[in-house]
Amino acid sequence: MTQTLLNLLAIAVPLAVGFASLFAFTTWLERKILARIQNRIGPNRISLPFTRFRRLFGLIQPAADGLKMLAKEDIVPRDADKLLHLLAPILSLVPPMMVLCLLPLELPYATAGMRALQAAALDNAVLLFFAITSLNTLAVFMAGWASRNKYSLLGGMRAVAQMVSYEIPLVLSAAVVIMAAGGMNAQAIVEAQRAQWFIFTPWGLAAFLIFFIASLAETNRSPFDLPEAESEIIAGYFTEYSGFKFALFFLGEYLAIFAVSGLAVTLFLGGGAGPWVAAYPALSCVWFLAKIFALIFVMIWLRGTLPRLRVDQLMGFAWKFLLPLSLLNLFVAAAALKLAKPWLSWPVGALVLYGAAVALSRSHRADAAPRTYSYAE
Amino acid sequence: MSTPAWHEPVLQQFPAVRWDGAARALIVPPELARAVAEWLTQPDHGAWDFCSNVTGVDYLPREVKEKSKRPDGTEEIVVRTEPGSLQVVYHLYSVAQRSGPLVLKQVVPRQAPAAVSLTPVWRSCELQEREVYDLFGVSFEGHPDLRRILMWDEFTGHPMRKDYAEPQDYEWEPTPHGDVLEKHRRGKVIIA
Amino acid sequence: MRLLGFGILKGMAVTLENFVRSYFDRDRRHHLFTKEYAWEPGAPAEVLPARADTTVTAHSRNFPILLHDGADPMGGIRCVACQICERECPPQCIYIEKDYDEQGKYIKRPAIFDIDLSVCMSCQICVEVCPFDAIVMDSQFELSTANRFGGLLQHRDQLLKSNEYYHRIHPEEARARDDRMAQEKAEKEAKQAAADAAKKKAAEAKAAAEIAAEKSKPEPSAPTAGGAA
Amino acid sequence: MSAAAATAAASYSLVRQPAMETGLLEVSMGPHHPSTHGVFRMDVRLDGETVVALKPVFGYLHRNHEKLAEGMSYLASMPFTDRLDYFNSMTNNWAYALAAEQLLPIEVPERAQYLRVIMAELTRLVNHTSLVGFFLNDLGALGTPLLYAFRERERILDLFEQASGARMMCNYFRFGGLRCDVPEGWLARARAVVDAFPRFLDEFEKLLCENEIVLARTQRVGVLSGAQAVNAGITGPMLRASGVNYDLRKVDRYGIYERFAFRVPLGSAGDCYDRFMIRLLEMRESLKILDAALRDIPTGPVMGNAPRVFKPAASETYGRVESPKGELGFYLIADGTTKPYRYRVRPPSFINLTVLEDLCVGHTIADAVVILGSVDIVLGEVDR
Repeated sequence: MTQTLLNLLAIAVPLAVGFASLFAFTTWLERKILARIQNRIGPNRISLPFTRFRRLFGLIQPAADGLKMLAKEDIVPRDADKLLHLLAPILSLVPPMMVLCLLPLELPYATAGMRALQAAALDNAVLLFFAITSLNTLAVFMAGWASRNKYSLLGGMRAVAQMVSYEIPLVLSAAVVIMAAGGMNAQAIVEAQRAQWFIFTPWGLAAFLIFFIASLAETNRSPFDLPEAESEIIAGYFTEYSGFKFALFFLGEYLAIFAVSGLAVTLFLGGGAGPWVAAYPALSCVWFLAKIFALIFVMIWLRGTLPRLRVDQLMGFAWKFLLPLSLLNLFVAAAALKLAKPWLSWPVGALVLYGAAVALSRSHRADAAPRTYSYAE
Repeated sequence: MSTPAWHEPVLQQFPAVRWDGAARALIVPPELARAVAEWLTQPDHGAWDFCSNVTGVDYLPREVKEKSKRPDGTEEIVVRTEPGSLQVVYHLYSVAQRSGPLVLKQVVPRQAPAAVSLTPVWRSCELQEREVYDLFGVSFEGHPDLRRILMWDEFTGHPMRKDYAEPQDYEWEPTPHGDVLEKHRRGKVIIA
Repeated sequence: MRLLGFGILKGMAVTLENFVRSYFDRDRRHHLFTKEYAWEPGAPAEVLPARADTTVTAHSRNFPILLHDGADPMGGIRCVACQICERECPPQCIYIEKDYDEQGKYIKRPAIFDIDLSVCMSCQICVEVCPFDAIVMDSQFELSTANRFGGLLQHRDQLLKSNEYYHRIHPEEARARDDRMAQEKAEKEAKQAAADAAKKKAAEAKAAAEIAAEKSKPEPSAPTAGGAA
Repeated sequence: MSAAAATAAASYSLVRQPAMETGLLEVSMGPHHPSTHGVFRMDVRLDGETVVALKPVFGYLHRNHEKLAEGMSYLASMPFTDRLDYFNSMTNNWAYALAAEQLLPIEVPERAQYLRVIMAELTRLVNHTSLVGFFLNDLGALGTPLLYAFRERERILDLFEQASGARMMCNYFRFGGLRCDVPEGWLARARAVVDAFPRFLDEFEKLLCENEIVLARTQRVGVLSGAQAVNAGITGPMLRASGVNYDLRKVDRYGIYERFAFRVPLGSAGDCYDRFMIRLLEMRESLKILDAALRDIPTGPVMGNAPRVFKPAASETYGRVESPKGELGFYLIADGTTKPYRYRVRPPSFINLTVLEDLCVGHTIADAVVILGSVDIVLGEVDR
């Protein structure tokens, strides 16, 4: 019993601490990448106190930000629903922290006993993942409702609509992998990709793209950051949050990004697989994180490029584009998996999916197109 | 700079309209303003489709000294008070014919000034007439939404009038010299 | 009809290019435009920075200062307290009082010359209207003070700067101003000299005429030394 | 934390609602809002996210510029015009100088005429770059287009600083010319900026003009018809986006604009996308003017034979220029003294807001922000 408890702690504590510190690093990374995209330098001032490290590329910036957040006054609006206002940031943090345990991270020091204890070894890990992450919606709506602010309320409503809608393509595209792997055990899914990552199949690629787009919407990342659309509704559901509660939302958001990117890596990118893993098993963990950060880089890159969608367009995109496509993809995957001649799966699968995407985008986009202009002399 | 005689057809059509040669403006009686405006927008009457600028001008009553000859031949200086007036000035252009400006003026008395809104004819007057209402106190009959625009609703007075006196302690910012220092000396302000 | 997302990819190529090339933008002209520190040299080399550690250029203007010639600020003050700038200043931030000596005679300099920097809007109308080239624009901008009212009220002695300082901050403009002043002075002197010469000539002519008149007169009298004038 | 939770729990009570009700949501957007471009307020009534009514509220930045100007000499108002539309101080200066020069004709020397055109067109570049940047910011592009735009704006502001001493509050024009000549080498530096500018435009167009999200967000949003635009006094790029060919540089031919070959881009749909694209296209035309002006500029004086005291005879005039935001006019009444009897600014961005409600009603709140962005307002000018 004690041994089990210790094993559990040995798994859970590094995950919680490790990802929380990765959060700090990611905020720095995001600011730095965005800055470079925008011809700027980004954070570069904060030095390590009492040392000769004066600049350190601004790596100490997150610590300064954290201190600032902690030192700020906690303001609760007078008419707010105080209990919900307090609970919302906590609730926004709990689900992503829980689902981090579901990732099939092969901790280098893990014994077989520990591994068996990992949540990723659950037979329905993927299902549990979606079940838990959907709780996030509740937290966001709680925040929006409890703040008693019209912008917050609008943000909360947007979030509910968006998260509920995008969960469907998210789950459907994951279902493709479950079909291929024949189970929902995360470790088994990784195992099934030993020969070929699922992203290297036509249906896998399509599912990955759908999954990635839907996960952007699930985590409120640009271009789907409507619930916190700054230029429209100030900060959306966390308009009325300050100080540490604000930081908790922030932390929860980033942990959700880790979690959903981790799931994408598990489902499509072969988990911890990579060169030299056979020789040095410890590398598996590194590869896993590296893949997560590759996805996060793309997310940041998108954020640095794209404007935001509008509410109706956002919903239309989920229901009229992603959903039909992911449904079709289920059939394509089923057919490809049963195909007598596997080499046919690429041309046929790609053709069907691309054709469907073009047809759908044509019906979706209507007449939006670049224009030519006339001139008067 | 000579401008073409765009005003002449108006004078022919509306005998009550006067032409002020010095200001190069048509003086339109308020009760006629709507009709004149609508007539002017017609394509064959100049197509004045674009009302660029609307503003007010305040003329205070002023004393005019005039020499007049008495019947016995001696000269006498008569001091006469010319009543002040508020003018609402419209600058019209024609986008279609690329002509302009044609200046229209509604002259109203300074006491209870009431002009006629030309917003129904030219939408561009909407905010500008509200501004004239706000800053000059001219009320516009037929304006869809006549409220204060730049000053706040509780404000009293019309600051662009020439006789507007600034309230004594209204929103002033202490600065270190001049009348502020003077106020400071009188103990009204404490300058850090 | 293209697939949804091609335009997005095109845009992403642009941002990626900027991201990558920002690490190779040696001269920091395009892909890494922002300066890491404000005092990094960044202005084009042709524009002289007034001070080595700022981005203030030789053309920047900020707040007015009073000029004096020579080393003694009050000895060489150019301002004669004519109050034209005070009158013309759009936001009315200049405050001048004339200086008088013990006899109550106006000596051409200001007793008080205050500029309220919290009001001044750096428009340099005062510089333009000044007939004596006494007031020019400074480029100093580090003027923060803990005292909101008194601290931003600059007095005569704070405002007085030497012409050399002016040459240091705005070399081109200062040179042009000095040239113009020298020219005006030369013109004035030439005019004065011409006037003097004319006066002298007239006096000489008068004296000559007097002498001639004397000579023609029979009895001699003591001629006044008109030529000495 | 637990103590806080306990107190929170103590103060907690269930919210009872007798029956489900639906109603309109009234939101006061502004005066402190990230996307109102200053202290501007829109009282918006929403049905869900759809705008049902929208009332603009003005005056938070009102300083009665006109009254101030009536109390000071003609010249002293010049620096105050900088502060009207603080992005375009050069064109504001020009409009005022133009009106004043109509009151008291002063011959403007050739070099000054050229420099005026150069400054005005550089200002147009400054304004339009900032506008397209801010517009995309309103669309939710996190700063990237804005910072690209500001990168270019920075280069032009450096030019302004070298010419006039200030980056934004230039105060450079005078009745009858310019305050001073540009420093040595300035024309070459301006030439370098102008030559490098198309690169930015290309980059910018590649970045976002074909972006599906931009297209979907801006096309058929906030449609303004040409007739409605003219009637509502809309001017500038917003009018031309509605397809009305009315550019004062072509109509009035003030300054020396008739010497330059440039075209006026016209929109067809009159929606936000057209308003955005017209500005991008106008920049290319401005570059043509700049190119020719920098090539042909003669040497000579920059100040005409202006009287030392500007004291026009009693008369009135209305002078207008094509400012980047629209028709900027100055209505001046002189009474024979050194101060204007009446001084009136016709602010384009104020009058362009006349149709704001019409454009926004029926669209969502997110579109309202975009439409406001496409109108291009500066509160210094709106509230004066």
